Amino acid sequence: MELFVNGESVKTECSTIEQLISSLGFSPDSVVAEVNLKIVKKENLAGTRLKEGDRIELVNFVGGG
Amino acid sequence: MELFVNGESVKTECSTIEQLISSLGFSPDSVVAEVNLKIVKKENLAGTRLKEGDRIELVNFVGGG
Amino acid sequence: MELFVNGESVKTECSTIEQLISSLGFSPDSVVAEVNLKIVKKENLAGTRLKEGDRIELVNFVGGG
Amino acid sequence: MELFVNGESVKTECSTIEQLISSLGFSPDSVVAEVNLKIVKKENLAGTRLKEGDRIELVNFVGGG
Amino acid sequence: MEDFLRIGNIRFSSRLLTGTGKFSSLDHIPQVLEKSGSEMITVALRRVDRHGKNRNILEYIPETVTLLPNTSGARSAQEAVRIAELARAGGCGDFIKIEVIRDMKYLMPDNAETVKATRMLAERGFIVLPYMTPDPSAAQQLEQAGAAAVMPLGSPIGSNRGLETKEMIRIIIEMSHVPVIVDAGIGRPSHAAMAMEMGADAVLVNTAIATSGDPAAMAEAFSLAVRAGRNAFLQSMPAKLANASASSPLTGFLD
Amino acid sequence: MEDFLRIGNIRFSSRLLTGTGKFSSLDHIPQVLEKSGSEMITVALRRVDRHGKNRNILEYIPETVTLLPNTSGARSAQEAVRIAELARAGGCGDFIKIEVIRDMKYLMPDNAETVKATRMLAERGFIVLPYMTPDPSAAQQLEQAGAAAVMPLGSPIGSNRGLETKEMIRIIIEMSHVPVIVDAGIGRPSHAAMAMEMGADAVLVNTAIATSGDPAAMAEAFSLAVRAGRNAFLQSMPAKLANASASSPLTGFLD
Amino acid sequence: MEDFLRIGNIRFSSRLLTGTGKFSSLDHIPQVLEKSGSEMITVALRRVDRHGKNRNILEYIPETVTLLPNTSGARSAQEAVRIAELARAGGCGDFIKIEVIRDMKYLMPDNAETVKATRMLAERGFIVLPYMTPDPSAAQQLEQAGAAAVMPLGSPIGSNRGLETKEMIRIIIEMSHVPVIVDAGIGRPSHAAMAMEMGADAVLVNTAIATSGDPAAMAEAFSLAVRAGRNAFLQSMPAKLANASASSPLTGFLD
Amino acid sequence: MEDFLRIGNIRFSSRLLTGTGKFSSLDHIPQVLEKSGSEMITVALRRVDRHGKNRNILEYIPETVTLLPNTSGARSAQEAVRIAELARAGGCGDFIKIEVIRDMKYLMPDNAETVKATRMLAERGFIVLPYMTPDPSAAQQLEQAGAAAVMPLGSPIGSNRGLETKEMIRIIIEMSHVPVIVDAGIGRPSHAAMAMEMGADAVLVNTAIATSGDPAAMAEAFSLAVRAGRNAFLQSMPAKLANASASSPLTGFLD
Repeated sequence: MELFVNGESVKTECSTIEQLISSLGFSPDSVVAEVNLKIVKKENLAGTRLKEGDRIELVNFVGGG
Repeated sequence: MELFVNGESVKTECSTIEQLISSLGFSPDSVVAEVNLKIVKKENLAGTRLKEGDRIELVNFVGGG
Repeated sequence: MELFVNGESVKTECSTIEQLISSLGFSPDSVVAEVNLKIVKKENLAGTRLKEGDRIELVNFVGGG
Repeated sequence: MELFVNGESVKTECSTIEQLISSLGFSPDSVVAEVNLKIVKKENLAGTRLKEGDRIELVNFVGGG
Repeated sequence: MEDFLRIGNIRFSSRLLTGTGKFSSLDHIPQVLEKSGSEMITVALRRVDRHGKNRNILEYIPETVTLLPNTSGARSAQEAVRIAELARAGGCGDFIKIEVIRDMKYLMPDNAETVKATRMLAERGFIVLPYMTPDPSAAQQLEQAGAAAVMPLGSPIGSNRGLETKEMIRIIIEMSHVPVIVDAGIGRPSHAAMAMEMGADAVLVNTAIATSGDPAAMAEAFSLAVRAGRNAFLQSMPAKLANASASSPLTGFLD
Repeated sequence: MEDFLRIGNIRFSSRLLTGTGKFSSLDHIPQVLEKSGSEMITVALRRVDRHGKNRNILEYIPETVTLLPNTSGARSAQEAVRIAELARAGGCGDFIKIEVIRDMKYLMPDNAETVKATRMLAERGFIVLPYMTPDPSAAQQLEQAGAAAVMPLGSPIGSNRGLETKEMIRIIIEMSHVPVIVDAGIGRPSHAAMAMEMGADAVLVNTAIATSGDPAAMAEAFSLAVRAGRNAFLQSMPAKLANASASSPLTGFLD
Repeated sequence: MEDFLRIGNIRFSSRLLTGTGKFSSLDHIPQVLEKSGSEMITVALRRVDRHGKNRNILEYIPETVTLLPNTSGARSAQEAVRIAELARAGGCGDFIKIEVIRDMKYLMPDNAETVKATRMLAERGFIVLPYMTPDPSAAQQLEQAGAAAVMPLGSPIGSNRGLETKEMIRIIIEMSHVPVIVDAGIGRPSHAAMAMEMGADAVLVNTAIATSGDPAAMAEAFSLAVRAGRNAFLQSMPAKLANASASSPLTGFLD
Repeated sequence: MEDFLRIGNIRFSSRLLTGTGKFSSLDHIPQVLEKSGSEMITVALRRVDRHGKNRNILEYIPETVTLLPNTSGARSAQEAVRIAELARAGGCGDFIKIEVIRDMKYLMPDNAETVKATRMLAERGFIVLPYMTPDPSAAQQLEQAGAAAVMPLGSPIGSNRGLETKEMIRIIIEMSHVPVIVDAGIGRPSHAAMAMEMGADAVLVNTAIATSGDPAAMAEAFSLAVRAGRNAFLQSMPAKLANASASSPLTGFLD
């Protein structure tokens, strides 16, 4: 399945957003996800299924002033 | 005829705005007039007739920074 | 006997500088004395005898910045 | 004859201070001379004779603030 | 060498704008204009005073001087537009200084309403000079809205405290594509010179001239200071140094 | 109205003193004097340069301008006296600017030696203008020692940083019975104007003129600024206010 | 005596806000928080770095410290709202520092967009702390739009130049009904103390701590300075005097 | 890490010196010392007041605090020596703060007499701390005369105007081989912090503490500020920048 993660094309076998986050090496706890411009709540990460062509944003907190 | 000049009630016999300005002691050249919120051009002061209850603003230039 | 204490004439029966200080209401511990422009050490206050016409300065510490 | 001009040894045939100044390429008008720590007045430049070993200072005006 | 200030379609030789407020007598105005060489002067607009003297301030201003009516008294963009239209109908030309002020203690202009007023008046063909609180982003917005120049304040109007907002004005000057005229708070000739040295295109001085003991002499002083600061800016002044640098030779006298 | 600066027995119309140091070419000097109207200019004295060009700096200075030789290079009062006598023998007249400096980094004058030199030179009939670190007590001592004027520095020489010592200079001006000439550190016309507005009797500017791209134009700029500041001082400028004070009527437009 | 800073529904004992940007190592953060006693700290939000280290910054911040995510990177109110919602979904709570910046040189916030963002986010239940260019009218508008505090800048972010906008901030403090937190440009403890002495409710310091040789020691220094300035403000400091006023008896010693 | 101030043969942990002048009640003094941690405090000497209360000020000062009697009232070096000897005979130890003042309006110390007094008192075995007008050459002379520290003033005594002489003090600090203690004019904690950030070794604060509403609280505020400034100095604060430098990543949020 092909997705667009943070603007780049990614091919994946993951079926949920939570799996995708883990497969990229992040802890789902530390990442916020948007699927097709809608924010996914933490408690829904495991239940949100991916579809071909989904546009996904994954962001996390970094240092800032 | 009763008019409202700069917010105050004024009784007058004048029939034009130009006459009104002169009757108040001003030179029509130095005053700008609004009748019922519409500005009266200088060249129309003589031709603008007054009607009962007109709301008239008369302003002029003063010192300012 | 007449002395000059801090510029003012004073009549006294005291025979030593220590007695004079006490008689004026001060503790000898808290006052520094000059007799005829010579400083009297603390330990000599009791032994320094007064003579007619001595010029005495008595100073103490006060608030200052 | 050997002189010391501005701290440096100079051999010269000049017999007056005025000649010395000219021989060094300066106009006597623009230079002030000291011979053995005494200032030579302008009018005495021509009449001041040099002697072996004289210590001479020649100064002039330069830019300054 | 020619060094003109251009605003709208007019070229000005003088970079000192003056004002007509606060004079003890209107008779000072022609002398101030003459001594200062100022070519643009502000006026305000108010309801006629039916019970006072009716002296026409415009009679004190030579025809060669550009009038810059202001919108003082406006509390909103809408009111500023109304005042501007009345001023234009009064024959004062197309120049307008926008003032929209709601804060009656420090008299700081409201930039948001001022941007709106600038857009509306530029669309109606005015040459718009907005008076503003010195905020670089707002200056950009005024420029985009059609301002012919921007007029950031140096310190609160009439306070004579000089360029308290200097660092903001410096950024505005650097970013601006239209002339920057420092207005308000310029109380001394040195303030005016400093603004010009920083690269301001002009300054507006009213209170410090009008309330001085001799307005014409003070106007001339400001005029000299503006020329001094402008000339220095054009020559690009030497840099400030952390240490000293001798102006005479550094050697000991007989070393 | 006449407003002269009097030093020694001479009256000066100009309150801008200039210097001859640091010019890229001596040819700038006559232009600087002409454009600035300066009537007094400093020179230094050094051993002749036997291997360089021998251009006589005095030829660049018109006879009508008063020469003010300085004692730069002096490390003590004694040396200052020697230099002063040489300068007088050179036909420069009786004016002398005392400089005694031991600190070779910030070039701050040594006030204690300067007081001594002032006393010695005043007794020898010189018109003495001592350059000083701005200390009010030292200024009093210089005056008592016979100084014809005092010359406190604004900031380290050549630094162009302006009046960093402003508050000390203000006290010196208030206390002084002889003219106060602010010397050193004046890098911009606004600095010169500010000194004059504070009541300084004159300023001396050298580096900022000599090292600018166009010395004659910069000299003129400083001259304008000095006149601006002086005029403002004479008019007694209006006070600074804590709040704003409207220059247009404060009422809403149609209130 | 208790002297709390209240923002939203939270009471803070510390009036020093810190930030997480620019540290050479995240390991400094817990020490900085401990030494400074800071109870609120900013973080930013960015796309995950798929190729870098994945260290979770939140792990360096104790639970007792309130997180203040910022909307850095936003060029418009709309983008700021999107970032704020992502931050809240990330479990950071309801506090949000709005930053909307279009000027990439001086990084001055855009007040007009910031007012819009404040209104939108306040309506969505955020505790909104807008970072702003210090314009008193804009501060009023932010307050009316629902800001829980306003954060005017002292000088350009990261410049360490202190309170260049002091006089505008003074007016904002006087007019404001919500806490005023001076943000940006505070480079030295004396700057922080001065802000607090003027009546600011808090300051935010990031660059000066994070880029110092010993961030924890510098954080402690700022914390001391904030307390010093706050205490002095609460005691209402004595006034500045034009002349001197002796601290010892003024008489001569034996008069 | 230990960071002591050493004067004479004594090590001080605190870099805040206090004074005993101007308190509404002497009962404040012990609290001020306790809250500030100050370890050295000034006192003055005067003829006993035969008609007033005879409270011994020394009873309000713990034995662990070093007494620093001043020579206030002295108009010459000779008088200063006499006062110093009386103070020593009074059991106050060898420390002496020299004050020689002739100017009764601005109370500026007379540096020339102060140098003389310093030499005389150092030869008599005193630990001499001269109060001075900030002149770098005079500071050098004081050091050579045997001063154990130098005490340049920030602004006229009691004026609370802060470091008006900052640039002169900066040079004195750079050149000095003995501790530099900024005395006089420090009216706010931010002034004290600034002096310490510049590298001053200590500050003396009297008026601002003694005349505040709550002297003990104000003393604590100054103590915090001194520590803040000292710590920052030791960490070498980051430099000031001409432009901005982002503390959050500079990219747009989703770039």
